[in-house]
Parts: sequence; C-alpha cells; structure tokens
Amino acid sequence: MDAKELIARRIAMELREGSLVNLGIGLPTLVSHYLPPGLDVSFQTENGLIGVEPLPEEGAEDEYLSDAGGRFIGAVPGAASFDSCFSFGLIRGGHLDVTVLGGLQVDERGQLANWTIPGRMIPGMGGAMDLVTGARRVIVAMTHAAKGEPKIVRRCSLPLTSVRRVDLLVTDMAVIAPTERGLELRERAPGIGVEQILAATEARLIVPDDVAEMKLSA
Amino acid sequence: MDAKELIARRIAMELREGSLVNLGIGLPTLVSHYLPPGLDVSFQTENGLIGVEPLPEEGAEDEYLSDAGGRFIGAVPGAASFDSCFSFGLIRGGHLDVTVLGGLQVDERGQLANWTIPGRMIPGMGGAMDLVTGARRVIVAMTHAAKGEPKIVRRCSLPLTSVRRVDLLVTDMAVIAPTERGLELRERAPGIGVEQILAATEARLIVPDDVAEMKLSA
Amino acid sequence: MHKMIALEDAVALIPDGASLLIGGFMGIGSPHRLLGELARQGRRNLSVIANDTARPGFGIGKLIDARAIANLTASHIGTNPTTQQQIIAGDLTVELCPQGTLAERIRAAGSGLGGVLTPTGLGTTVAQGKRTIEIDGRTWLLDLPIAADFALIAAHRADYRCNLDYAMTARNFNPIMAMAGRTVIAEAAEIVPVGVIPPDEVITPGTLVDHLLRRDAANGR
Amino acid sequence: MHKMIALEDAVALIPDGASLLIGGFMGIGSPHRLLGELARQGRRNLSVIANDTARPGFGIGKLIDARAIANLTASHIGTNPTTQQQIIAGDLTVELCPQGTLAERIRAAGSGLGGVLTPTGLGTTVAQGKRTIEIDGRTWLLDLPIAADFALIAAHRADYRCNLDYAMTARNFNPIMAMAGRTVIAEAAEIVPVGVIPPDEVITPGTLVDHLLRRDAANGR
Repeated sequence: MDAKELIARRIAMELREGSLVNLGIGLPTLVSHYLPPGLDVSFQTENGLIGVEPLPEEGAEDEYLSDAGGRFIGAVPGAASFDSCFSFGLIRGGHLDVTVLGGLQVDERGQLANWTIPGRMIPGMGGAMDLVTGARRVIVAMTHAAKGEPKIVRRCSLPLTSVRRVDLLVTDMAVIAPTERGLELRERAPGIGVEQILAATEARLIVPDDVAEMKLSA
Repeated sequence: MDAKELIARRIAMELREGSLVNLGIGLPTLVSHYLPPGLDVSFQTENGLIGVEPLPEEGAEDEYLSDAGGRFIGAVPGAASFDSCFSFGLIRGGHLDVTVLGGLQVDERGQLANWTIPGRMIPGMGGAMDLVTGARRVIVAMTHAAKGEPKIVRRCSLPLTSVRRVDLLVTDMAVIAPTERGLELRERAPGIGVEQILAATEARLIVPDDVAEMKLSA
Repeated sequence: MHKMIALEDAVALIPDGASLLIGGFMGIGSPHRLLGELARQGRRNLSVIANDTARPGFGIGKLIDARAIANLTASHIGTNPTTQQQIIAGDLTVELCPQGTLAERIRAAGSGLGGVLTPTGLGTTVAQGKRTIEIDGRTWLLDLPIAADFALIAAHRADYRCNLDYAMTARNFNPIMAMAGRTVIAEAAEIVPVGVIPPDEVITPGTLVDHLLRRDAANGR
Repeated sequence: MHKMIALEDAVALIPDGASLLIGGFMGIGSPHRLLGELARQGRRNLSVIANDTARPGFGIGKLIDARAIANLTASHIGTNPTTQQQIIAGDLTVELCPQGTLAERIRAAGSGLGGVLTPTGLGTTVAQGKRTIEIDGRTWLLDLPIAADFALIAAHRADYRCNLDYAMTARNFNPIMAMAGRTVIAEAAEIVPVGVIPPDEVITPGTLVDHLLRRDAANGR
C-alpha cells in the first residue's frame, strides 16, 4: 500500500453515517474510494454541489458539472446544486461535518498552512480558508515530511490558512490529534515505530505509553 | 371618480416601461388597474414573487400563492418566485424601481411615517422599512388629510418608517415632490384650487406660479 | 439515514421553553401539522421567530390561541388581534424587526456570519439600542444573527433523502430557516422518490434536514 | 422590453478600464462568447472580479492571454501560469480573496448591505489592513462589498423575458453577480419561450438582466 492509499484508508474510517464531507483536490479525493461498505456519506464540492461521485465512465462528461479543480465529475441520485454563496454558507455555517485537506505545514498549535509558499507559489486560497475556518471537523491529509524536511513543525513558517486548530492529522507515518495541550500522537502506521515518527517530526509530540497501530478501512 | 381611484390613476402615470414595482396593500394595489395600455411593468410582492397579477377568477386560488397581505393572487407567464432574503435583496440592493405605499404622515423633510401609531396600533413594519429605504423611487399614496387632520405636516409626530426622503406624494388633492428645498406643489387635483390645498396642509409648500392640473391615466 | 418521524414524536422532541424558527408568511408555507400538534401537546413558554402570527385559528395563530408563545420576534402582527391582546396584557413580549432585516439575520446565523450591516431602520425607533458601524463615511445598522433550537419548515415536496422544494410564495422564510435551526424538522405536502426533484430544483439539500414528518392517516393541514 | 443584443454590440458597451464581474468557475459556467469577443475587440485595462482565471485559452484565460486585465480580484489563480507570469512581471495586480468571502462581498453589494462580517481569514495575511469588529466578545473580519460596472453571466436557459436558470455547478457565481453589476449582460445556451422555465425554477429573474445575447450563426462557445 503506498503512502497516499494508507492515508486515504485511515481517513475513511473517520467518516460517520449521514455526514456531509468536502474532500480537497488530490490526495483527499482518494478518501471516497475507501468508504466502509454501506456507509451513507454525502460529498460536497464547494463550487456548488452536494452528491459528488466520480465520473462513471469516460464520455459521460457534462460540461456544466465539475469539481473544485475543474475536473468533470458525476452526481449521485438525490444530488443538489446551488450557488457559491449558498455553498459557503453551508461551510461557514457549520453544516459541513468534515473537510479533508492537504497540508504544507501543521504546527504545535494545530494550525495549518496549506495555500501558499511566498515567492514561489501564489495559487490563491480558493475555498481553503473558509473550509478550515468553518467545517465542524478539519482533517489534514499529508505526507509526514517532504524531501526530508519536517512538515509537522513547532510553528508554521508559511502563511496560515486559518487560526483555527485542526482536529486530526493523518500522515503516512502517524495519526496525530492537535489538542489544547499540544500534538498528541494517537496511532502509528503499520511497521513504523514511535522513534521513527519523532525523528521525522520537528514539533514536540505528546506520546502516550501505548501507541496503537493505525486502523484502516477495508 | 373617488379619491382612491384618482390617486391610483395618477400614480399609474409614473410607471416606466420595463420597471419593477412593488405595490403596498390597499390603495397602492389599485395602481395596477390603471396602467397605460401596452406598458410592460413587473410587479413584485415581497413575500417572494415577481409577476403578480390579480387572481384571474374565483376558484383559481393556489394555497401557495398570496400577496404580502395573505390574499390569494395570480402570477403572469414568466413569473419568478424566490425566498425572503432574495426578495429583500432586490429591494435593498436597488433592483426595485418603484414602491408605492400608503402613508400616515409625510413631513417637510420628505420623511414618511406609515407603520405605527404608538398606543393605538402596533401591527409591525413588515417590509415597509426596507421598501422605503431601498427602493429606487418611493411614491406615497394617501388621502391629503384624515378626518380634517392634516397628514402632510411640518415634522412627523409618528415614528418614521425611514429617514430617506420619499420621491413623490400623491393625494386626492395634489401631487407634491419632496426636494432638498422642501415640499414642492406640482399638480392639483381636478377642481381643487391651490388655496384649498394650502388650507389642508400643515407643512409649508413651495408653490410655483402655475400649478398644473393632475395628468391622469385612462 | 432514516429521518422519517411520526408527528407526535417530532413534536415531543421540542421542550417547553424552546426557541423555534417557523416558516411561512401569513400561514402560506407554514408547517401546519407541526403547529397543530404543538398546540395539542400544550407546549408552553416558546420563543418564536417568524414573519408574523397569521390570524386566529390559522398558522402560527394556533400557537397564539394556545398561549404557547412567551417571546416573539416578527415583522408583522397586525393581522392577529389575539397576538395584540396578549402583548397588551403582558403575556407575550414581542420584538418587531423589519422583514428584510429579519430574513438576513436568520441567514447570517445559518451562514456563519457575525451580523448584518443594513441601512434599514437607521434613524428610526428600530435602531434604538443597536450599534451603528461607519464604513467609508456611510453609516450602517448592525443587526445580530438569529439562530434557534429548532427550525420548523414546510416544503412542497421532499424526496427520500429529504431534499426539499417549495411552491411559489410558500417558499418565503423556509429555506433560510432550514440553515439556522440546530435541529430542523420539515413537513412536506408530497414525498417523492429520489430523482423526482432534479439537482437544479432542490432548494434545501437533505443534509440540512434532521427529521421529516411521516405521512399518516390524518395528514390534513 | 426588448433586451436582445448582438454579441458585437454588447461588448461594444464595455469601455476600456471598465470593471467586470464575470461568472464561472474554472471556465465552467463562464460567458464564453462575451469573453471571446472582449478579447477580439482588444479591450484593455479591465478590472475583473471572478473566482479564477481558468487556464490559457479557456474562459477568463482568454482575457489573460489578450492582456486585457489590469486588476484582478479572485480566490484562485493557480491553474493559469500566464496569470502568474503577468503578476510577476508587474503587468497585472491581483487581490486574492477567500472564495466564500468573495461570494458574500458580491452578494452584499447586490443586496444593499454594508459589508460582510466573516470569521474567514482572521489572523491570516488576508486580514492585513482590514477592520475587525468585536461583537459579544467574538471578533469578525469586515470585508467590503464589491460591485462593478458590468456583470457578464452565463445561464443555461433564458426565456423571452430574460428569466434565467443554470445547470449543475455552472451556477456558481453567476446569479450572485447578476445582482451586483450596474449593467448585466447575459448569454444562455438555450433561449426558450416564456413559461418553459416555471416560476419556482427561475434563479435570476429577468428584471435583473439588461441585455441578453442574440443567438447567431456562429453561436459556439
């Protein structure tokens, strides 16, 4: 299992029956592939739809139906479309149960930076700031380190996406829960030891006596 | 012609091709009966419709379609329905060309009081405050005096509906335009003299040399 | 997700003293079954936010008749003399709010916004005790969001996933309130299979609805 | 009311230096005919407010390619490298705004509200230079309304009275912008008789639309 699949499978375990979920572009999108069987979850795309599903097959593209990355998608029976104000009203108003986003850095305060690298990348924040500020639960999906550089740091050096503390961080090495007390190491990836995690992490982690191995969806 | 019909006919002359108009309950509703032939005007009701028309005949009531007074109405072909936020977005956002409302008092500043008589009548303002504040043009339709008491006064004694200066005042005796300089007498009703108007008016009126007789719609 | 609920059970969720956003305009588009059952179960001391109280015996007027409401926020009460009597008698307190402001305050709560900056009511009695905010030389009234424990809404059609649509002027406050109630209870004139309401015609997505009233033998409104 | 206009004439209404609200999200639901003609007529120095600039050769990317834009307000430009190059070269200034805030700012302008009180962006670089408002102990960022000289919008269907509907995610910013442009120019994939779009399915009432593009021989998008 590669790192992305591992992260996606672990995050899929976090989704609850009946919840409304927004998956960011890229790795987070994979989460929908690993839902526990029978789990009824609705996916929102912030450009205006509840009921996202992957395009069922090539040739079925609707030029009026895309995800937030501009890629053609499908829609489930019972989908609902709406304008951008309504869509972000759902997000900001506490109606979105979970958002899963990628990350560039997460720090000891649990704050996330994921939208810009000044001087190098100015894509704009799109919906990320609203999602991280407004979703009931924010789950960050990212590799634990990037080319040997730790991404879980004492203090974000990159501009923050929100001052809101995220709720869970799932990497290819660990599951970490930002709390009032700091970053709590909750689980380790299969075959990964606590020492390896600590070595790849700049931030101080709160390490319990027993760190369970990640539970993964089928 | 009774006073109400006179007022309604005169106001009908004020409506312009293509405009969106909101008529208050009561006397203002009559205005729609006297539109110049061929004039294309759309009527809004603030409870959520553009395209109001009178109920075409008894028995055609739709339990889901009423005016702002709760009375059953009809809808023209090409009508549009919407929620209360959108409806007042139209009003407050400058998309409503004209509102016609009744009045209890109008004063020399051109300010209108039409929603409450403290200690006697507490119906609530409904949409009146938004309409008077937001419509591009506010036309007040009222009798010139009530039981001998002047309604066009130096200063409203009743609580204001808005601090906004209304644009036109049409009574059974006169057409008066509130301006920066004060209340300008523009027209007199058929058979009514300037002296009669002045006698029935508490406010000071600016009276030009020649006060034309009201132009009325067919 | 099974969200269907019997009328009696839905109303049993609502305790005395609860705050309720109630859809409808003069009873058009009001949740008539819920209102009737609230009165029947004798709920007391409710805080109600709604455009109006319709008229005696109809719509929210039924809650007024049952003396179920202690506090009311509305834009208009002139059509219900019983409401006025209860206010004069001191049994009911009322906050009158301009209709457009009322709609935006509910929307602000449901959309996670901190308030409404409106020109409506500035310089009038409505502005008393409220903050004003000056922006680039223009003054705005700051009105605060209104959420509630429950939103009771009436739809035209609901599908099995609780997607809702509305008919004509019966839409009014319903979809706005469906965003601002901590628990949202909906009733619908028709319940239809998924797909009957196409995505572009859904006004309230089903994820916003917590409970949908079951059809029952006595489904009258 | 006759509102139909030829493409060339519609675009001729828009002068150099005009401010434009332009609907669409990554080109989905953008007014492609208007954008192509703006580029063809060589319009310059435009201020554009839009979610993004799509990609080179597509959607608002055509205006970028034509170097028609001097100022841009958007939430995302990462998909168009030409946009980024023009910013780095100093030919284009950009204000980045969170997407939900952008939508609300446009809505505020179109709805006559004085601003948006949002939690989004608080404590981040987006908050720099902006006012914050404290309400009952909680802090909100004050973002200002955005109106423009023109709104260029793309509908799915328009009827003869210019009532508009939209399809799926092509709705996005279009109906919000239709409220906030001083002149609103719409194009539609289909033009249908009055009544084909029922009242409950109209998203943008025709009274908001000033001009609707005529069908023409080369009606490609």
